[in-house]
Amino acid sequence: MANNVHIDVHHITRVEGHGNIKVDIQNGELKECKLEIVEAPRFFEAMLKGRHFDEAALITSRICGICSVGHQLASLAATEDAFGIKISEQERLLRRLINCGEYFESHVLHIYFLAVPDFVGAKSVLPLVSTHKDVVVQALKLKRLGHHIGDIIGGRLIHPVNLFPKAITKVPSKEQLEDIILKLKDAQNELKQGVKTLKTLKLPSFERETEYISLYKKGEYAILEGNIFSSDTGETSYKNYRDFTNEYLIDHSTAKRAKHNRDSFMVGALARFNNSHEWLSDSAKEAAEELGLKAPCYNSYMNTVAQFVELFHIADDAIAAAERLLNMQLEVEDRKFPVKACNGVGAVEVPRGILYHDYTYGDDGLMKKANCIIPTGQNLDNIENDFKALLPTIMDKSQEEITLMLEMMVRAYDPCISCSAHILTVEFV
Amino acid sequence: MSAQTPEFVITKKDLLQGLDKALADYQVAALTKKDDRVLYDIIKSPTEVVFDYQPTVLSPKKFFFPQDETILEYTADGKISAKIEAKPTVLFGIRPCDLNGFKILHEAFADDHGDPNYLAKVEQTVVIGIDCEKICDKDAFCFKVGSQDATGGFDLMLYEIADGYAIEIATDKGSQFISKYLTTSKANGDEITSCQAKKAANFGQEKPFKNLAKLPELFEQNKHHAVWDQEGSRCLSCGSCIMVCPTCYCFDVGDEWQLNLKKGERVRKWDACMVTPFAAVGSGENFRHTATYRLHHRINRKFNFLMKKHNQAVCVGCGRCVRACLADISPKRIAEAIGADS
Amino acid sequence: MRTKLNLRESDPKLYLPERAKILKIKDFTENEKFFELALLDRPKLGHVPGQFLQVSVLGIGEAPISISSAPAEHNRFDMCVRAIGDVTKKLHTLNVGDIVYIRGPFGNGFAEKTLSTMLGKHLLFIVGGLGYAPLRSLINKVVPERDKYKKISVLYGCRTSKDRMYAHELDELSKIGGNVELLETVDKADENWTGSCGVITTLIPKIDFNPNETIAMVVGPPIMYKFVLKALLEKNMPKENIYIDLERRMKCGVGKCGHCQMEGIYVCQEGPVFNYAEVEKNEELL
Amino acid sequence: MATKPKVAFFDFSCCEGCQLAAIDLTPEQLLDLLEVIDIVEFREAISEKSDSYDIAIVEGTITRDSDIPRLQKIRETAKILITLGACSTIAGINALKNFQTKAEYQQDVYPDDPTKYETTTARAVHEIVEVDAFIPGCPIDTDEFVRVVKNLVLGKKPDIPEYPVCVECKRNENVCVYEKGIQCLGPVTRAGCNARCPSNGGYCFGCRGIIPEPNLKSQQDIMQRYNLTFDQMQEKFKLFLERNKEVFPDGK
Ligand SMILES: Cc1cc2nc3c(=O)[nH]c(=O)nc-3n(C[C@H](O)[C@H](O)[C@H](O)COP(=O)(O)OP(=O)(O)OC[C@H]3O[C@@H](n4cnc5c(N)ncnc54)[C@H](O)[C@@H]3O)c2cc1C
Ligand code: SF4
Ligand code: SF4
Ligand code: SF4
Repeated sequence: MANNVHIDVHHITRVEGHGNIKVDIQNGELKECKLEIVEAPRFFEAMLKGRHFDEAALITSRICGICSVGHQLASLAATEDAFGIKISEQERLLRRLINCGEYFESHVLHIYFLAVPDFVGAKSVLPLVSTHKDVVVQALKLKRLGHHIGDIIGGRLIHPVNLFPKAITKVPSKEQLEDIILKLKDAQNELKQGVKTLKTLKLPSFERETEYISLYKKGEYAILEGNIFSSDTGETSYKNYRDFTNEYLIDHSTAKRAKHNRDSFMVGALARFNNSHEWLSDSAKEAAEELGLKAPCYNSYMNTVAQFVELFHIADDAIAAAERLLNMQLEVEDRKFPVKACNGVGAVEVPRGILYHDYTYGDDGLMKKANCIIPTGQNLDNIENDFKALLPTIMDKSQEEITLMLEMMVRAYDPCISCSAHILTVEFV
Repeated sequence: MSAQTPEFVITKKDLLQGLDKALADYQVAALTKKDDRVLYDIIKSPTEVVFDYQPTVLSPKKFFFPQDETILEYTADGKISAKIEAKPTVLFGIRPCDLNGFKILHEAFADDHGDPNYLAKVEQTVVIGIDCEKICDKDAFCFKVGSQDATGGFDLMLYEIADGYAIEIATDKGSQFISKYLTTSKANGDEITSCQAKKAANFGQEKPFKNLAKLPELFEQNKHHAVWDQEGSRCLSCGSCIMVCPTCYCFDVGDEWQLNLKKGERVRKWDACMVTPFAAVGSGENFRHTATYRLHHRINRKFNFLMKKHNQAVCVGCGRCVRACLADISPKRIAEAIGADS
Repeated sequence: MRTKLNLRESDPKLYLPERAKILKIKDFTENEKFFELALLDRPKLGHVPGQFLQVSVLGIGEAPISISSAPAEHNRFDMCVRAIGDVTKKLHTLNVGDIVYIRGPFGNGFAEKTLSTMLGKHLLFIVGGLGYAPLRSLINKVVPERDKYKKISVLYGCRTSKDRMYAHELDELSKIGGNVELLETVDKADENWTGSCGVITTLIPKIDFNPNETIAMVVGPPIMYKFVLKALLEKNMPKENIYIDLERRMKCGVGKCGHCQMEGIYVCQEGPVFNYAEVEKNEELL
Repeated sequence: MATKPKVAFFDFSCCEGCQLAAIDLTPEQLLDLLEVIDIVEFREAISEKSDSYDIAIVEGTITRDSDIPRLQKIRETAKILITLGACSTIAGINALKNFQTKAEYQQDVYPDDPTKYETTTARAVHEIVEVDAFIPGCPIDTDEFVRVVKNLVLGKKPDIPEYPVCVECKRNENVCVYEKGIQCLGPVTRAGCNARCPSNGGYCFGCRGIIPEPNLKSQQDIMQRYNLTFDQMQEKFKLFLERNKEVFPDGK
């Protein structure tokens, strides 16, 4: 048993952005245990000040490359909430499609490229190119599908070019929609193959119950709209997001943190699954069953599996959306709306959890104040708490093994550290 | 303008049916609508054809001379072959300005060295023109440069008459197309004359430049006219004018290996003499280093250098570059400034 | 029916290059290499002096390069390449036995008609740097037939003695004597250089020529032309007696791509060799 | 290829979208790419780290003085340093904060403890170390990335266009967005993205940087003709072009 453990992982790899893990155990006693976020602060909220409402989504998109669609959708939702804009059915469906693109890219990247190598003892996906070529090819194909959908609906997946408040400025053709459906159906088959791969991964057994927070809409696996739901306290309007994200700064992190009912809470795929699993599509439910994911699940490592299960649901949902669109006469919609001084909130489930944008505009349509709260920031304390629960149970392992298990824990949350290092304004003290 | 004699007339219904029949053997490109624009594109059914002409962004030259075209293919072990692609194509509904443009491009690509890639497409294409009854929009100035009537570049020409079209046959290819695909009836012989009378009335006061034939001389004498700098200083060197022009045909050629470095190809793509690096050479010299020089060059190609060669103004007055130019530069205005009309 | 367009037959091989094998490579200077090549699929190139080839390295690109050897009855020819960009740098990495691909010869060059006007005249070559590459094809043609000319003077200038191209041949040339003379200069002298120093125009006063009986061939970097032409005109040389050889960007070599166009003239077709009198009015000349 | 060049990816302040775009490859492309290069460091995707590499691909803006030594070390180690994307090439969106004073944006974002975290003027990589080639765009275009890497491996120029976006926009047969009353920076912005924004219903906001020899005076006249004031035009340029001295001569 290792009595003294000193772990200092500088720049955790295979995550988005820069973070360090520091653990110090002396004589079997946990002296220090933290996840440091060392990403340079980027001051997005300050940059948004004075910008036109059309640009808010363009700018916030650049907070994070991997959730750029999510940022844009949350940004549009905030702007639309502020100006009181109701979006059309066509718009809603198109957004569901492009969001599906992002989930595919993000979840597949995380599951196959970032998480899986740990389970097969590889340092990265590169060695897998020769040892597990078919899995890599499958992953690339699924990931590419995400980009493909992004290209068609948004001009591209990373920082889409045509998402503006009220309406998208280009609509897909019939052929393009048919093509998306075809490719998604193909992906469904690939995912079924993927279940077999995933089943072979041995996830660490670990349990720590925490508060699970996600968007919630009765009858729906809520992603793009809904209220906030806590496994501890139930449903609340999304407008009250601040109750859930009491942000505070701590010394070792450029990202702000959040807490609600307990010391910390969890957002992301596992939280969504725990709160909304009954509305998953049938194929997703089957996959969950086969992979042994049952609600409520208190093993954070299972977040990766929950993501995989979500892909089934997302694919089904996107096919349904595309089929609806095929039966509609798509037209680029008018984007005009009255401009006034206003405030609004957008809350969207991005792959890593709930993302909030909160904007205040002046009567000239320019941003007065912005506040964006990203999921990784919300999860950070929960990760540290998981560390604290996990460490005493694995003290008998070697330092390398302990490090790996901690790194795997961080990766399981699929943190997006570049996002979290963007900043939050604390208003309304 | 000498009146042409039509040999046949065809009803619009028969014409559409003919096109439908031709779709079995040809890819058919025609004026059509896509998103919120009108353009020449491959159609799947004649119902997609737009008959009411509106100027397109690109000219139909793209069917003979595409934006990108592979001209060579090779492998790492040294196998090399010319790639010449052409499909049986019908270009339907091309207007006089663009037909005159075709004539110039055909001559240019056949000149001295017959360009195989271009000419293969010409060979496989049946061009069916439609005459313009009226001026299409405010930027067009075909009538200024003698291009309102097509002088070549087509196989069949259609003139609108009540309930259909009178057909002028220009080539054997054209008459074969009629006999294979079109149900026609005999023409009286005066249809085109009356069409042209109507056209003349519609064009009214819009007459060719007084000094049309003397343009090369005028441009030669006015190399240093103030207009060059007036217009050139506004030029963004964005190349838009060239991309849209039916008679611009400069190109760049580049080689590209596939990523595996096993196969490669040589591609030619549209280039633009208005963009800054066009005339730069290895030693670092740029022979046309200002926008004014470049503008001078482009406009002189149209009204001087190449006009001498083709015996016709090489600007066909379609107005596309005028519409495309954000800096509002117009060949017509330049020609007028150097005395084309006085 | 209207008159049909009279279109030239298509040439299916217009853009398809043929193979040439590298037989010999010599380093001239740091940036210039000499290549001797042999055609593999034809008995001879069949060029006239001053013509050029489009030389390809597959996957890299194509560049116009002058034929540097005199017309010959065999399949071999020379070129000299300065490494400047993609193709030329790649050419420098090739080895004896490697294959390059060529199209051509292109351009007018010094055709029979031009050459015949030179007979009996004093030939004055004024060459700067890499300009020796294209002119060598003519120099190496006329020097062996020197009796047919009144005199042959070669003025050659380059940056330093290290930049002398074909140094060995220049030395040979200087030894011929009789009606063949070679004058050299460098921009910057170093310890190995005992000859003149200064720009090439400083050599012009050193030769004795009757401007009406002399034909000048000028090739060099763009900047050189201005000064040399001025010096020759000051000596009252008739413009008809001056030939220049120009460099332009070229992508096709067959008068289509438009890059080499100089006002109305396609350099690849009507040039690269020009009689100065015919083009002096062209404002894009220099 | 005798030996495969070793390629390492590094990131500074950015969204890491360009790295994602760089690996948005088809399976064939990835396998082919790995035939010609050896990826030795790519923190976002692999755990390996390396001290020796031939080509360093650098993403992100320099926003902290403490980043400079790391960047310098990369420069010293690499034979070729390429910037990846707008952030490292022209300082990108991160330089938007430069229009405010440091005190302002720090106060705005961390009102409790404004100076807690280190930050400074956002700068492009070339402002600090020499850059051999750049791949512009926010994010980069995957095909362009593949082409540049391939060209470098072959010893060719990276081949980034020097003409503006309008060329590609017109090739795609778009109706110019100015006709719809939307302003676009296409006429002065470097092409290579296949005019992605205007072709997809957006407008160009200059993420690829300004072309060499832009006619800014004319661009300004155009915008004025379309009823934009000088200030509004400057606003458009602000998103990505703070570091461009032609556009913002008084920049930091
Ligand atoms: C008739 C003729 C004969 C010639 N004879 C010879 C000869 O015998 N020997 C010889 O060495 N050279 C000769 N040259 C010059 C030679 O053709 C050029 O140096 C060559 O084309 C360079 O090709 P490259 O692919 O190596 O360079 P490239 O990669 O094409 O680039 C070379 C340079 O050209 C410029 N350039 C290229 N592309 C662009 C662009 N897109 N934008 C801006 N600038 C660009 C740049 O300055 C660049 O550094 C001749 C040229 C002509 C026209
Ligand atoms: S003339 Fe107009 S369209 Fe042509 S390059 Fe200049 S600015 Fe662009
Ligand atoms: S939309 Fe923009 S890029 Fe396209 S032509 Fe117009 S100005 Fe140029
Ligand atoms: S069009 Fe402009 S903003 Fe859009 S990708 Fe291209 S350069 Fe960037």
